[in-house]
Amino acid sequence: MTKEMNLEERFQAYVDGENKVEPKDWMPEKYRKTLIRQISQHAHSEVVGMLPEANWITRAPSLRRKVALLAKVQDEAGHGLYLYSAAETLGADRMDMVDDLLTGKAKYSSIFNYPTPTWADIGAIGWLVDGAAIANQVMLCRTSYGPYSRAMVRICKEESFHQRQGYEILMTLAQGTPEQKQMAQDALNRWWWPSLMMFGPTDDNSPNSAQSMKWKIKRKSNDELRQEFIDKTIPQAEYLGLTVPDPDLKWNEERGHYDFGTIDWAEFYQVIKGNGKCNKQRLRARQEAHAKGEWVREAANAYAEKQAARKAKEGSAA
Amino acid sequence: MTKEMNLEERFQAYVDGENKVEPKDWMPEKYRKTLIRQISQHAHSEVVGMLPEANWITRAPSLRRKVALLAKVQDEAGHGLYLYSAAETLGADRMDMVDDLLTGKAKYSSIFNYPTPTWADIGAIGWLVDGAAIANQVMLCRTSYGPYSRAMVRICKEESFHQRQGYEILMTLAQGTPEQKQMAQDALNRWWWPSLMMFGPTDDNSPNSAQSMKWKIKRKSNDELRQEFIDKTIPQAEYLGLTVPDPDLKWNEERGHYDFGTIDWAEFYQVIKGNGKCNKQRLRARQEAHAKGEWVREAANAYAEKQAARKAKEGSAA
Amino acid sequence: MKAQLLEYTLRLGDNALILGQRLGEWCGHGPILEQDIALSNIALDQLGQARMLMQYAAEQKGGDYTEDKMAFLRPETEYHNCLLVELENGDWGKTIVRQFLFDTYNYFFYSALLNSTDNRLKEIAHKAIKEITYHAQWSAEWVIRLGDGTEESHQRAQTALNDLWEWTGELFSMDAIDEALLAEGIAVNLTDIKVQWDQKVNEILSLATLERPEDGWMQSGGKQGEHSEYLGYVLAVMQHLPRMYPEATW
Amino acid sequence: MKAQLLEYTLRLGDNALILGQRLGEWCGHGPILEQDIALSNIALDQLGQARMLMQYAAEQKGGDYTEDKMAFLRPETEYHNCLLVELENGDWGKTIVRQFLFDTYNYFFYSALLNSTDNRLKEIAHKAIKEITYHAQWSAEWVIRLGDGTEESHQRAQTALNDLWEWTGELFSMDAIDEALLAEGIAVNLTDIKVQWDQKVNEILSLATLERPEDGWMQSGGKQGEHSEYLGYVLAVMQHLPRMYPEATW
Repeated sequence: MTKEMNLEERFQAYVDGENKVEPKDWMPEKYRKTLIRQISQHAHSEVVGMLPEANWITRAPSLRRKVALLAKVQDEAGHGLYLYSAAETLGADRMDMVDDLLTGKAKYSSIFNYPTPTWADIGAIGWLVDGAAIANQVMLCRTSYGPYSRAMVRICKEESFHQRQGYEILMTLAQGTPEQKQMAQDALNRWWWPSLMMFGPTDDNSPNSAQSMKWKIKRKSNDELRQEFIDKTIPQAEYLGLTVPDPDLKWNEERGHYDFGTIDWAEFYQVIKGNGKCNKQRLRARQEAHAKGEWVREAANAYAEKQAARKAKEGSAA
Repeated sequence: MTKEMNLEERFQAYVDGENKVEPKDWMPEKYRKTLIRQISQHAHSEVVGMLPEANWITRAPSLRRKVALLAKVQDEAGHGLYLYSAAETLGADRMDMVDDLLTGKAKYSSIFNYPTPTWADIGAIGWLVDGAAIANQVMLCRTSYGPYSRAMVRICKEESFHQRQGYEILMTLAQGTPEQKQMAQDALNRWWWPSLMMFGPTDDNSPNSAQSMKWKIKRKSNDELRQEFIDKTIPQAEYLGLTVPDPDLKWNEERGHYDFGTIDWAEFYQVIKGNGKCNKQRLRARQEAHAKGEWVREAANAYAEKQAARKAKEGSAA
Repeated sequence: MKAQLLEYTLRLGDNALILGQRLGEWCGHGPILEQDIALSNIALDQLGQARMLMQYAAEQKGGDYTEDKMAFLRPETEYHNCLLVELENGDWGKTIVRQFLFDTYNYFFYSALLNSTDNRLKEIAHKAIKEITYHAQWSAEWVIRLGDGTEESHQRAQTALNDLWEWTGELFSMDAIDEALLAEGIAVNLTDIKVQWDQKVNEILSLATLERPEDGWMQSGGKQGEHSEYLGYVLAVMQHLPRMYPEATW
Repeated sequence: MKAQLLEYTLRLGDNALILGQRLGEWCGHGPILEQDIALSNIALDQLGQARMLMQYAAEQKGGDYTEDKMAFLRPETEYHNCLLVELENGDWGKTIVRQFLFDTYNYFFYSALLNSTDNRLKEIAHKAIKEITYHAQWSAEWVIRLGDGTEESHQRAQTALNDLWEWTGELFSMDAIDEALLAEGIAVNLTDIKVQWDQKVNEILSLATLERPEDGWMQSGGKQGEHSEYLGYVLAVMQHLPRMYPEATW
């Protein structure tokens, strides 16, 4: 017990000294579990997050946009892979993690349970959803766990590129025909509040945050990140000539920040609880992909085993 | 043996006297078999024939056309039902007939193995395919087997209506924009020859026809029907302002008929043999509908049995 | 008022149009030839009602608007059907349960619309009510047949019911347009319809030995033009030809 | 000559476009995340090639034609892709076998196109050949993996092969356009490609323990604009937005 305490104290001191924790280092079990949960949720979010955007690959309105969108969704699959790998360095098994997603045991970012009915949603997701994700991820580039931090550095670079693409889509629409501009405004109306909810509950309703902050897994509170995001995003909305759907929004000279209206947390919790428009659709899409892929994965394994056996036989024959 | 001979002679005399054969009448086994084969093929053709047209229900370009097309395809399902019933009066079982279709044992009109890539195909099918079918069916209204003849009378009325609708679709296209006119011409180019092949091989290659004619199942030869169809259809094509894709086509004053070019029977036999563009697609669509309907049919039967048992119980309790 | 009546007309018209379109997908692929015909019949009736409503909407718009321009040339956000009718058909069980939930609503709705102070809507209701009465009977019978059929059909029907339930709330939610037109005696009071619907649905589900799901969170937005991801594909297919040649007649 | 070169360009461009479009449907739904990425990569390469070819086609058309106008605003009869690439994806086995049959053709085709006397096509071939070489390797490896994997995967691969075979003949059939442009040294001699294709396909099928179907009747028409019933739906979805707002830029 004392030894454990000492280890924990040393671990805290190590983290406080801004050192990175690596897979083989000793770490508190709760640190490990928190990270596995967080990283795997993050991985699941990348994978499920492919779906709302993939919905527009076949309908993208120009070849250039089609290529960019497909590449972006593909990048998200790649991010999922980095993150599953990062979680595996903590002893988690990818198959178990995927099972947890498919059985509904594990969560993913509830933002992906909103539908993408129009092309402008692709712009709004890039600008707002990726923007909110980046605010979080930039912070996570400095997270205390080494592999997670390094995965985030890679991911952040690509995400910034995606965000610029999204903003550019909206810019084109905002400068386009009246119908296009309306499409952009509608998308902003639908995505604004859900994007703010991406940062999670307010700090006074976020009981686990303190420990994560202490371990330097997180380095900023939900409310801090949300305020940063708003402050950065409002001028961008103004530049687009679009109206943020919040009548209470205004610059507070004294605080040096934007004040904003009250978030409808009831909706947030409904979506988290599985009642978003697309919760069932998203989970089923993943379940079906997995089920329909079963025979393919079996074939790949069987072939690999056959090949290994053939090689072994050749080796022993030689 | 002698008695059988007498029966056959009396049957022939009865048929020669233009009397209708009814289900309970004695008939030669080969007459029965020929009819079952012919009527069930005809029924299958109605059912499979739903598919190329159903392909355009969701894409019909106006509400009026959508309603008319859906009603037409529905009529074909109805024709299928009349014909299965007519075949059942000869002792055939509907389930067996359907099985023969699904296993590829039974044939259906090979015209339905051509695709309907454009809206104009819906017009062309109505005008040409239904037109050719009607030429055959009008003759079959006078076929010697009573139930088949009566089914044909009902079917013919509806088919004539369908044919007018098809012609009217093409008329609208032919009088429309240049693109619409081109669409109509393309469809005529693709459907003309297959429609002529619907009447079957030339008389000298149609060995079973003689017996069918003798029994008055058929009353005109393939070539006679084909010539009738051509003579009736060419003026209609001219009225549309479309060009029939046959450079050899011309009016023969002496014969009082149109002369026409040589039919590519190689293609006809390929399509019959299962090598049409849509053979596999059509059969699979029927197989899938049947397989996916299995549990529904079982449920309907189970419920009917439960209801019957409940009624019986009520009856005995009363 | 004028804009509200137009949107109200489109809500009814789009329900009929999109459901007719969805049912049309079944044609040629039904589980039994007789039921293929029955479902096509309902599709035909829905499309027939859609035509009357689109004609009325086109007249309200005036100018060179026609039923087809109304039906085919709006962007997705201007379709006002409820979300329930745009969902994927799924298996026969899902199609039937969706039909039952909608038909039952539609029956009480059009029964009430018979008393609308808007003469045209009233007239349309008179023409449609007989068809809708038949649809509601047919789909209720099929729900009972599937629910009380085999174990598999029971399971499929129950799954469909559970999946579809969250999409039924929208049928009964009154928004500003409903309220304003109700005050004029034009619109139907959806709160009344809900009571009738609950009673009928409970009765049929009980006969079908199916369990009514709990009334939890309900999806909404379709009436106001905020749709699921399904509608876009329905429209892409339905609109392709009219969009391609917007000036052509067919 | 001018019209022939344009159609030839569109044949190549539409093969790439429609196959890229079909493969794009898989994105987010692949059997393994790594293979989802791999297939998206191929789709991306195909779409990249489609862009180069559509740009070239647009330049040949002149005026205000653009790559997007070429890609999105033609009617179905003016798409010149082979039928093979427009077929439904089916399961992973069918997608892989189709990819293998097409990639192998495409590899020998573009290898020969490197010697085209048309500088632009030659240049495009130079840019594309490395990607296509990789595709052909990847899909051949997967055919072997499925064919020589489990009993189920073998069966699925063989079924796909049998189903797809009749759609391969069109790849090698020379029509007037092929002949005329071959005489100019612009086009590829498809008869030569067939010999190479046969050899490679036989080799891979043998490694995959799959049986080569007999060369029977072959379907044709796609190159000339006569398509199967599948393409219409692909185009309805692909063209919806550009058709809706033909004057908009995106």
